[in-house]
Amino acid sequence: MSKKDLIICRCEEVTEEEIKKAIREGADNVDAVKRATRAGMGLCQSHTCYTLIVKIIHEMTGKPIKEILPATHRSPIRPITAEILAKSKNM
Amino acid sequence: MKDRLKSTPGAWVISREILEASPGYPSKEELKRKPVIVIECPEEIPCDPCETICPRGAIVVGEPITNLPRIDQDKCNACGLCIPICPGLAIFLVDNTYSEKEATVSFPYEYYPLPKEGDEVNAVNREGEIACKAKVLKVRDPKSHDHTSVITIVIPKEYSNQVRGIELQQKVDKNE
Amino acid sequence: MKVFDATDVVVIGGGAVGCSIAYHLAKEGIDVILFERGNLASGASGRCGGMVVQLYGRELNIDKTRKRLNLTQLNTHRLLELQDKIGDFEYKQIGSFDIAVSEEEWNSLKKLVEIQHKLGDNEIELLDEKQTREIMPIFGDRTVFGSRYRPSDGNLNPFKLTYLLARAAKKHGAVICTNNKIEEIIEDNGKVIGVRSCIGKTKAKWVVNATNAWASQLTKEVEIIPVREIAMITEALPELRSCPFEARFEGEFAYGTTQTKDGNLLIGGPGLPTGEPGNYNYYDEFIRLSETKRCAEYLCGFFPSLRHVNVIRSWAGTMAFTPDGVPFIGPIPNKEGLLVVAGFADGMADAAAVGELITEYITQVKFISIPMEIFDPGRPCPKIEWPHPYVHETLHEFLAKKYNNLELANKRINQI
Amino acid sequence: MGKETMNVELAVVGGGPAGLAVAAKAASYGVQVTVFDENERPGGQLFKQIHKFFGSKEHQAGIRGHDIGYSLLSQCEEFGVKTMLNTVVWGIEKNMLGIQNNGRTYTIKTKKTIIATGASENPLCFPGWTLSGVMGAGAAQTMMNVHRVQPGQKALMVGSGNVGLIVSYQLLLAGIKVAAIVEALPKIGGYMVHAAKIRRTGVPILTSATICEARGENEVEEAVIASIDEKGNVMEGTQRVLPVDLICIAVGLRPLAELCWMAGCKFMFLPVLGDHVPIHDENMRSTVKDIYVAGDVAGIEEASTAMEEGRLAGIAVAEELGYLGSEEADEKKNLARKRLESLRLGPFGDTRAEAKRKLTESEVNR
Amino acid sequence: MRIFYHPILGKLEEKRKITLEVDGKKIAAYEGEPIAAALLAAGIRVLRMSPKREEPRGVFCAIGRCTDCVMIVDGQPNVRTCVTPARDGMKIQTQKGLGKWAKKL
Repeated sequence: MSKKDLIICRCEEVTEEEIKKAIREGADNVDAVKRATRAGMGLCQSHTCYTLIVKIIHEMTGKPIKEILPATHRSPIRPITAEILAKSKNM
Repeated sequence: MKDRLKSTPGAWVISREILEASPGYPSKEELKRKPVIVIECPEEIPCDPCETICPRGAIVVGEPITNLPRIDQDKCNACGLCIPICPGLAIFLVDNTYSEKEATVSFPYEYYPLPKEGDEVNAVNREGEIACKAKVLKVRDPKSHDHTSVITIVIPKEYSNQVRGIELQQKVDKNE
Repeated sequence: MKVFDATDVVVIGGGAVGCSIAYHLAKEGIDVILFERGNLASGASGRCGGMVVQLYGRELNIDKTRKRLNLTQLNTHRLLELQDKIGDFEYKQIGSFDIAVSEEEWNSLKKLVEIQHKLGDNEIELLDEKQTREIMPIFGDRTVFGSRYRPSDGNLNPFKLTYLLARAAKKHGAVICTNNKIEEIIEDNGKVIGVRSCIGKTKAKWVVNATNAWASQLTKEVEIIPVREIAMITEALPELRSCPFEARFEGEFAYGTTQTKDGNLLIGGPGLPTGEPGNYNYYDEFIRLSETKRCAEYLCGFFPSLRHVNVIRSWAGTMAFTPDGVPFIGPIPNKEGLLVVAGFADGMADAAAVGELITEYITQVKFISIPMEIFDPGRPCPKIEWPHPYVHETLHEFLAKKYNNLELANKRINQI
Repeated sequence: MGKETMNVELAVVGGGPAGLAVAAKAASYGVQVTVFDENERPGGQLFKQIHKFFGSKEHQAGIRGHDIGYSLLSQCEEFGVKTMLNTVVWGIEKNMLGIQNNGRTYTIKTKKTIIATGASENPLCFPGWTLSGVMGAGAAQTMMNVHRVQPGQKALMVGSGNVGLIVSYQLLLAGIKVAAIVEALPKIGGYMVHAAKIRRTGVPILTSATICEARGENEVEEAVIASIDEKGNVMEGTQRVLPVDLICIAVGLRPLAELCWMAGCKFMFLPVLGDHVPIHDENMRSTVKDIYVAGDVAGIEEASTAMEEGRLAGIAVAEELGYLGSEEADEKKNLARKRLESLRLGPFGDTRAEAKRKLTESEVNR
Repeated sequence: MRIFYHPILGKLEEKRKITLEVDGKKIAAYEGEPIAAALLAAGIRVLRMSPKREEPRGVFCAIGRCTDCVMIVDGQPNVRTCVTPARDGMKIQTQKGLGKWAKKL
């Protein structure tokens, strides 16, 4: 397997190359990379790939790691079926 | 490919000199004279069960808890209670007075299966290399040890400073 | 001279509309810098269904149907062309529904379609229950009386549209500057001369305020009404026969089922502002637990067979409306050089066309494609249909009116 | 359970070492506590930790992690802590938690919430890392120590921090061969005593080395490793192929802080504690009213520190809720802090102690 | 392979044995253990094929966070097998891509 095909986002199968391309085009934070590539939009919601993306952004842009924040976390933080979510009252 | 993978030299272990200079390591004379507890604990880890368990107050960590354990060989009667309690499995008992040519080494062992008393086994050094043949003298595995057995093996005296265990009793693939 | 010192046109706002303007301008050889305070598509373009619905609403816009449609129909054509030029943004003309879920709604829908036909909107179709279910079988046994259907509507991937437009704009020489908030549009004697941001001043002959829900913050002359919007995304599903729709659910307004190429489905609706009386927040992007749940109820309610699918995230964003429901597109009176492009409840239905129109305006100082009076930001804007909702109580009334259910709106208000 | 809204005085999210310690402590003073945990049984990572703990008697040193887990559980039971298992906390909004349990969702209204969600493992990517058989060291640990299943037959461990070393040892205990441990740095990251016990079995530890690739048709069949230079680049000619069917990644942990982010807690970036860490004061209170943090979510440390932090938070919450006088609470809190301090002594703890100070002394706490 | 005897944890506790059907084949499992653990014990390590590149995937995090171990369980795709307890008679299928829903969507 060539390095070019290296997967970063396991859920959406986004490669390192695609992420680097997005960064070259100006995406300099996790959220921007996500919007540009779908990395982090899958089932796990960027849980696994987020640190890898941070590292790539840092290496390519020189932006300090501490300034590269994770994408926004929103409910539900685990996949839950619509039926179960809907099956509740008084919320 | 067939050559055995070797550890990067110096990667993991602090040299024997440092080990021997640490306060838990007995002097050469003490090693010769009587059964001694050997503590191979050269890093300042916050940990002191060896001190707590010693009924004679021979092992002292004190304050702060990161002090390296010191052992007072005069107080120590080599009862070996500290061997199974050490979370780092870093305490041994070496007896160079066992016989004229032989010494015993007692060490903690948690693998399955346990050797049986009387078994002929391979004794290994700190690097896992086979140092010499050994005979299993004792296997102690009381409940109080909480699954950390203390095994005593008999080895030729000249190896007593390097032997710290035995080859695993499970089948080992010799090809690698 | 440094890049950001001066340019012909400054576009403020990196959504689909702003990027489209930048692209169209740059393509004509005009110097353009686009400023976006966050990331591209981080406003409504990134928090929307990607629905390309040419005419929304039942009470609204009826009298303006044809004029409003001029723009969105142009957009529909342009999107197809654009997709060939800038790359695949997953635009599909798969039709859209306005669903009647009660007898009463069905009757009024019938009347509405009749009026629309009279007004010259010949494409709109009235479909009965059977026809509706045929096109969208996932309604299952859900009560559906019929629908209003527009075959040329559809959906697209709004992220891709925005990013591809930005990429194409850059290829033509535009400068895209993200994470840089414009603090002020600088004027001199009734003439706009540039903008100020934290990286300094940028001189420009033209400034285009394309910040949609945030437009009033920079340009006080226009009145933009932000409305919180909530939505939920499902796990990726195999391709379903579905198209964008709007419908009432227990009196509330819901929309969705835009299945992306990747298979995720989106469903949502408007949400209420958050915060305390006197200090309501219409831009709050935190989605409340009850709102996530509400979206799940929409999904289960409309598509019982989809109730077992996983919800993987939800969000809140901000849509924008103008007081009369028709977007502002054009120059601000007595502010030479300032254009406003804002008030899109559904920017995807306008983005491509608006980019072209603004470019025509800037290059030729007149609109040539379609009549634009209806979009004039300087038009008198009676606040009849859309009461000013900056005060929470009036938004409450507005929602009540929109949902035609005061009791329900009251209930929702009490939940805050 | 009939009602959809439940009132809980103290909600503890996460039933691991920190969460259970909070629960037992707070409940012992009379606080009504409910612990929510996603798993079928509580204890979190404690039940994976079958080695004897370091520390002192007060820290339950010399006792195996899973036994500490059992004793914490019985304390919780003794003090009437309610435990909701198989329960996902899927969202948080001020004093409300959205939970899912047994096919329904509920809203939990709380007076105080403790987020003790622990940590998750850092990924490491290399060609082939998505192959079946490449997994987190913690994942392998869960499979063998909790579920009693061998995750493979022959393993390569990537990373020589304590997790890498301990899991390597545990792989051996589970009858799995360990081909090697590779470490990118020139020295091992974990305790020497852990390395020593593995070395006694002959498992090679290769430093300044990395994994280049995992190969295999459907599952891992071999791993390519190589030496790296100071810049981290692979030195040509040093590649070696190891026949393994399991590659464990142990390159550190980071706080599993989604709920803290969602709740709006302020964070500080502290690499030594794993990543962005929710800022908390010396009572473990986050920057959001009524939300506390404890354990790895508040900075990656050991299970023993997690439990001490939990006890500290438990005392603080009991005091806040009026179950404990301030004088008594202060005394108990100081004792807990002392125990924490002692766990953070020495060359391995110094940097963590320093980072923790930065957190608690952060301006946003004032 | 199961670890029937563990030097620290002792003998494997006897739990209720159940049967799972995996891609049509029956395998033995213990009630309540995660599906992924049961499969691993039966030597099944490839749990799904990814949607885009159709590559094999297995257990990665084992704590329900990475969602890599999802399979079709009783007709429902995307079920996290590492945190879903095994129950007698469950029908489990290797998930190809987004998976096939048993129920008509």
